[in-house]
Amino acid sequence: MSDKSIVDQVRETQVWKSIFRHGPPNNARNRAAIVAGNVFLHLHPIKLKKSGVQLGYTWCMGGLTFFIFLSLTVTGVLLMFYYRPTAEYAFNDIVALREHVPLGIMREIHRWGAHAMVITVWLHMFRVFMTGSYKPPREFNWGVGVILLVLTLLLSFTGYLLPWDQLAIWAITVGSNMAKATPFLGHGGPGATLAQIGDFILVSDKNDVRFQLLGGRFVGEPALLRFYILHCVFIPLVVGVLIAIHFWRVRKDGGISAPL
Amino acid sequence: MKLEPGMAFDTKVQNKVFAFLSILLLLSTVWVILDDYIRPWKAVQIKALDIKKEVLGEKLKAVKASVKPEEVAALKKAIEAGQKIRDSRQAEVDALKKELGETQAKIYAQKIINGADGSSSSAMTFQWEMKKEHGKDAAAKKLKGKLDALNIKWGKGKDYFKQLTTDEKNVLNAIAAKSKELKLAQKDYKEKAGKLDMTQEAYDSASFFSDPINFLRNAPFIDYLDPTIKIQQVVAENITEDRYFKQTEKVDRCMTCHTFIDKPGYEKKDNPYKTHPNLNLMVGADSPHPMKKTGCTTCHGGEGQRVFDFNAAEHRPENEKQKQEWIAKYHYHEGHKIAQPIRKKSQTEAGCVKCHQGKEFIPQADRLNKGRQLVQTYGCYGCHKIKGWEHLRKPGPSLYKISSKVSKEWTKNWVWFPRHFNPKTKMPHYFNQSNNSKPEFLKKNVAEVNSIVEYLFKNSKSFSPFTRYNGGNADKGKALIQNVGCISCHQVEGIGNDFNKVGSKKGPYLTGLGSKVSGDWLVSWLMRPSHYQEDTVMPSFRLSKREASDMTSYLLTLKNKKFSEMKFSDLDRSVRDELLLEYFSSFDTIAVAKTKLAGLDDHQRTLELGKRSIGKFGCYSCHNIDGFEGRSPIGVDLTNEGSKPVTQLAFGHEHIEHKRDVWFKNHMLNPRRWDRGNNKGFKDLLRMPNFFMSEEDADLLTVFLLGQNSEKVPMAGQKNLNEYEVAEEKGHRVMSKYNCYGCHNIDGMGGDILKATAYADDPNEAPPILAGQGHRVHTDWFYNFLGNVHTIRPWLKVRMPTFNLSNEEKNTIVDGFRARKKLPVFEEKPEKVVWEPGERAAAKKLITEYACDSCHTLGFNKDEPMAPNLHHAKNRLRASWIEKWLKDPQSVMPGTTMPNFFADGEAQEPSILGGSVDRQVTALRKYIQEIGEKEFPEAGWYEATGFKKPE
Amino acid sequence: MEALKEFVNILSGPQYSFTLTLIMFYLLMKYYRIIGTKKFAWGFVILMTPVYLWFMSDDVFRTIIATPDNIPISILLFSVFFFTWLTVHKAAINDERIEAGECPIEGLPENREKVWSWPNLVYNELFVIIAGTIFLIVWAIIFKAPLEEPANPTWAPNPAKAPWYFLGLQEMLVYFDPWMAGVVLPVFIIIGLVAIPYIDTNPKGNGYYTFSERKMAISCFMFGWLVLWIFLIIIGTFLRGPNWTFYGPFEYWDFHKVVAEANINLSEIIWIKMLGTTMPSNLIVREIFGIFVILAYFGISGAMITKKWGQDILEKTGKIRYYFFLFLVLFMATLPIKMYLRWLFTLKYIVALPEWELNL
Amino acid sequence: MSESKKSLNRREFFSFLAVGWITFTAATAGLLGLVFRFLYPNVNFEPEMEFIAGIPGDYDNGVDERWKNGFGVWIIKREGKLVALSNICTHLGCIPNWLPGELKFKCPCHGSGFYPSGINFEGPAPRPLERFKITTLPDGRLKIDKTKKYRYEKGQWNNPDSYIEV
Repeated sequence: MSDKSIVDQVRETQVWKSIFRHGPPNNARNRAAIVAGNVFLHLHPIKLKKSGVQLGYTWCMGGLTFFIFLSLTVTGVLLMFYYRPTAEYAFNDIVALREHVPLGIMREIHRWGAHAMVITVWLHMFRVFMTGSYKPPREFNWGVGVILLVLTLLLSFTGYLLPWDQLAIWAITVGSNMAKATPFLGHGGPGATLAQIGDFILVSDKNDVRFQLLGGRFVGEPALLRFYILHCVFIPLVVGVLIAIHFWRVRKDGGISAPL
Repeated sequence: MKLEPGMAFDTKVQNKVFAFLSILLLLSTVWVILDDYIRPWKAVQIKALDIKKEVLGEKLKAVKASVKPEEVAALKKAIEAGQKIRDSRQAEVDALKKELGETQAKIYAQKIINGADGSSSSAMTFQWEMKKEHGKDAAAKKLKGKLDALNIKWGKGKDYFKQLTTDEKNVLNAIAAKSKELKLAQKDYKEKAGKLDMTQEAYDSASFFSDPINFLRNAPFIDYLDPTIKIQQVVAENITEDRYFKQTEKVDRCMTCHTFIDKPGYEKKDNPYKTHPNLNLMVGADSPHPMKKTGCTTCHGGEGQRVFDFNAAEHRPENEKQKQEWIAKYHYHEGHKIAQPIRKKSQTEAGCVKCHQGKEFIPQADRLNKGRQLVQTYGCYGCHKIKGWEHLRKPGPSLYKISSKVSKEWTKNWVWFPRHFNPKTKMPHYFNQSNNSKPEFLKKNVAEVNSIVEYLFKNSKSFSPFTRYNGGNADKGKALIQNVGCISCHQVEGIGNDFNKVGSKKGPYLTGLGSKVSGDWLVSWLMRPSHYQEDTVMPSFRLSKREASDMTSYLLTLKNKKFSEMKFSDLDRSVRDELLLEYFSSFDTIAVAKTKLAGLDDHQRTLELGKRSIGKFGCYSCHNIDGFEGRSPIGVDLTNEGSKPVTQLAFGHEHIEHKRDVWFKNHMLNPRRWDRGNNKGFKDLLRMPNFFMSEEDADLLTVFLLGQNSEKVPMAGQKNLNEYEVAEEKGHRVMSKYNCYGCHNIDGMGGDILKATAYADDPNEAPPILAGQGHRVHTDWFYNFLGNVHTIRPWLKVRMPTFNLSNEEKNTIVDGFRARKKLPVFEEKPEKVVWEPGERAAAKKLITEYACDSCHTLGFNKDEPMAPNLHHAKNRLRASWIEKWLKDPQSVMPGTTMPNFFADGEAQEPSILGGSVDRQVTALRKYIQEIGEKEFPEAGWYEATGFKKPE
Repeated sequence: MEALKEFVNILSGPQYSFTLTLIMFYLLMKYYRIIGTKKFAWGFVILMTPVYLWFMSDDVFRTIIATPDNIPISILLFSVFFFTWLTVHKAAINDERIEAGECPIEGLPENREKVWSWPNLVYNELFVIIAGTIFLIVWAIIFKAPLEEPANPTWAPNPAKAPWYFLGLQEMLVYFDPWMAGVVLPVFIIIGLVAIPYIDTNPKGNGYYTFSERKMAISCFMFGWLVLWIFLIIIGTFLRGPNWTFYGPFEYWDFHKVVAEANINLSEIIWIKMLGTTMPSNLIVREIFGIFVILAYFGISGAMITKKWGQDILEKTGKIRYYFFLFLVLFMATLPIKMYLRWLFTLKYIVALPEWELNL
Repeated sequence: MSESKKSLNRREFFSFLAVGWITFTAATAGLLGLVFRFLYPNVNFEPEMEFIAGIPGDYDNGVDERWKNGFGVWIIKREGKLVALSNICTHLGCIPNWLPGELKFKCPCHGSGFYPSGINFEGPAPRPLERFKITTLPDGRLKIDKTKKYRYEKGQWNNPDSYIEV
């Protein structure tokens, strides 16, 4: 046995060194290297103002939101193994997730996580407003944040339909009914009656925005598929891109805000 | 404490926080694992194994008792002996084994050679064919030569291979022969004591705890490998779950906990370990509803997919007691928002309906059938549309000629509260109920009743009885009523309790007739009911005037003095006008309404209110009333009532459970209860009348209503009636309409009258049981009989009446009986009986020997007949039935006095026709056909023979 | 006790509870320094805990609160209480310091010091992740996700509610037509939110909690966030039952509860009630008063506000910013104004043009 | 710094961190293990592995194909034995065809051929077809259990569960 400890021996192997290009983070050089050299950690600055790490100031609501988003992605992908977005199977599969699929709380984690994410996003916005962090130079990033908030609500809303129970379709019916009141674009909205050429009705229940959203006149199987695609692919992609922008701009706009 | 520069927190503290949080995370992970792993259904399956062990233990005991230990010992000894013999031949076996090894090696080698040759040959053949096809004859010829050579070689090889395998087989047989004795002994043991071993083995392995491997197989994380404790499920065939947009497969996992539901032997165990109580009908693999095909929730309802614990499946207790038991045992609570919980046990039969459509009565669904019977009895279908019940006639009597039957005063008092007159009436009660007994409402009701009766009598057609009542003998009449068959439809006051057993409800309870109708009307009605009401189902008993007068005389003694002394309040004209104004002003102003009212004279006003009131209460739904033809009934459509969302049932302020079945039951018991505590105006009051139902009836009707639901089953999953069953059902409906079931027990159904003591004691005095009637009689005879009823059994006091049947109805009945036996419409009747030599003489001898003439009138004696006249038999009975009947009368009609001359397949008269049952029966049948060949009776036959002419 | 419950039920009615919320909001803004003290917070907790327990002892209230899908709203409620207090607390301290001529806490040199991300920030993030995981796992184990009957388009559950985060909007539907509550208002909320940084030119208060330096911005935002968003969600979730009828927290959700719904339009009030004539057939003439009221609201009251309070801001921020801001504030105020008009005068629509699906 | 003090410091430094990391790793491993388990469904909807195949009298000598499509089993009666033969080719898992004219099973994928006994004789198949467990129930019906397989080359065809004598 050499007098070096096993930990040190491991640290000196070629494999270890090929992965971690720095020593233990107990000095300035390595602390910088670990953050700069790791693809996940390099989202962070190497150093930041002390107020930026104080929970009392930041509440960590943004970070928590991102974490929940990641959890939702993971649980969501796992749920997709057992879920078929069709009128025949959607409900049965949800029952299966509860009754006999292993790790029976997967759906619960996903659902409650979705609710939690809405709350954390709101609180994040609240905090950012209260510390005036939208002020120059962060105006644009605030705007991105607002869009992300809207997308979070839409993610949650589109996922609400997928269990395909009474709660789901009627919540979506109530929610999507508002789309039919869109001025000029929904058949129940102001101006819809004006959009008519003779007998040819431009805005009716079979061609307005709600129809476009649902793929039908009411919440049926096409709507289920659409909401599934929106929920699992489209909105997450957009959110992912916007999150990248959001984080990038946090760094570029000077990190977490602090008194000038 | 001073921190390092560049540090915001003390790392040591943070490490502690990290350690703390990680421990919490680990704990919650453990919690997840346990939460996921520990599922109540697993405990049920583990306990099931114990119960299985218990049952197997009993079985083992029984098997042990059946096999003697000394016998087992002897068998075992025989095996040992066999083994010894086998061992003594070890050297020979070794030699054979060596030989076998050599042969097998050769087989192996030859297999490879043959394989190569065979596949080369196939390939070459293909090439040769191709060459030849493409005209390359030269190359083909060359190839053919090679191919032939190869095939010869291959053929030899195959032959050699066959020889080798034969050798191998011989050697194997030789080896086997060496242990012949052992095999025999083993076989013997297996046959005689093998069951013991099997049972013992099953018993030993039947506990979860007996095998440590069980724990490993069911351990967390690795319980996917090959668990012994697992969810069981059945995917029903052709029966689907309605997902409104689509149909989806029905998956039932009930058997995960109901482990032995399809296994006999657990009948005495407690749930969930109990065997299904009716394996022959349900669940059993050979029953019409096998579990793997029908599933469980198809009939029972409930969350079949859900298996977590007792509550997940949404069981429902039968009563409060069971509920409390369940709460103690399973922490029972009802789930939230469940589409169809498990039906209460007493309501399970509601689940039959969705698959068994198009049939009035579903065999074995007793409660449901009783419920449906009640729908007919109470006439629910009169006011409520129910799909599939449209063919029924209006439940109440026609009121077209009411004025000639009863008096105005009587009618008013009757409508006001029918039970005052007839305590068993089916007519429901509209007035003086819980929601309209306030004085101001009563006043208005009185005005309405006055007007209704006024309207009815004004619009009544005139009718005069075709004969007059000149008095009769009440005692004779009473006896006639008892005997002639009235009691199969009516209960009659003063006719003893005996007849109440029959419990007839088809016709009204006959009471107080003397205070209701006139003698003239009654005589006329009894003699010819259709004279008064053309479409009545009341049949004619072909009564003579004398008989009818006697019966009338008895019925008129039944008087309701109290009722006839009642005086109905006079019409209060101001109340009437007030009500009319209310009607008139519903769409017009008061002024217009007043003008309208002023335009009517006093009588017109009464009639107007009468008409409107009849419309309001829906009297026309049950009775034919002039002026209301074609009006649709007033009640709610009940076709899908059982699926009505609970929120759409008005519970009012009643403090009862908000559940569908509870609402139904309470609605039956008192339909007006929902108005309690409501401040409603007169015209908004609930109108459904009170039937004074018993709790039992209300329960049964609840089952019926729950069955009327919108659950859909695909055609392939439903019971589809075939042509026979359709014809049978049609026939049944006609027979039900005319209450044939009142007198006749038809293939096990009906025969209420048989319950009366007189008939129960002597079935021979009762109306005949119609078992296999479709097989018994010729269809044309049957048809003619129904149109022209005549006496077949002259000794009977009870009479087959003449019904008011249309030709179509007669045909339907006949066809229904035919379809029950799945027979062709016609069975050929021989024009001329062809005798074999000596057969006729033998037949005549048999008639004498078996003393047929002692009962049947054949032209041999002059006694009062005790059995049907055999001269009619040829045209009436099918030949094949006669033979069947002769061979075993009891099996055709239990309780018949016809003796069996051929019991146990042996003729009682062995000397005739060689004692052959078949030949004797055939001869008798031929004789019966022959004597019926003549036009019977020939003119002058009675006179010539001196026989009594039947009426 | 029953009488008290009855009183709470009445008090929870939208008109009273909204007014109460308004008053509480005013008190929060006015006395934030007192509210922001720890003493007050503890006092509040000590005072409210028995009240909460009392509420929870009621079966009806508990059923509603414990419905799994309503758990997030409870969590939201508690976190909003806590975090609002936290901001107020921090702002109060900072404001005191600023008045004393000191810098805010966040501006202290020791807080401006640069620290290493590793381990300070990364470690904290790990803690949050672990704590979040634990929280989600425990939540998921204790409360099952709801699942009702399979989707059935032939009958709707009563009440049919949107997801809880949209219940504020659904509650607005009581007072506005869908095109307003469901489309225009949300769109303006989003536009307004995005526009905040461009309207608010106040350079102060960037990077620290303060109230006194950003009174206008914070009160406007908090009003919209707490009073018009959170409060309406709570009403919509807990206090709206079948048929979207109001039920007090202790009131059983009786399907047959009937409430008077006799709302009338402004045009009907004026033409029929006040002028005693029939309604003109020309739509514009018929609704002329309503249209005038709307224009007047945005025009005249806008001008008056500008004259009285707005000159200062107008000068500081410029015309476009100012008028856009004014419009947003006035627009936001339409909601409470409409609510009060409904409660006080049973007013249905100010402008009622169902012919054009255009009701205001 | 003395040796002892250093090691003490290290132990102190290590203790909470080590506890933290070990428990954290354990918890993460537990959660990942659950995810691993998550991918094994507890129930499935494929044809059952056990089925009842009527009574022995239902079968004539030769190859019976009635259970081939539903359950992937040939019932073969020859030489007084009834066996349940798998219809999975031992080469690459295709489904061979029964050619009644040639009295052999022929796999369409790579041409393996099998005798009616299940023994391979041509083509690339390395070993005979497999037999499934076949037993008689107390009521005389046959039960076939596809979870238990018997392979010729391992000598398992002598196992009394691999055939029924008729």
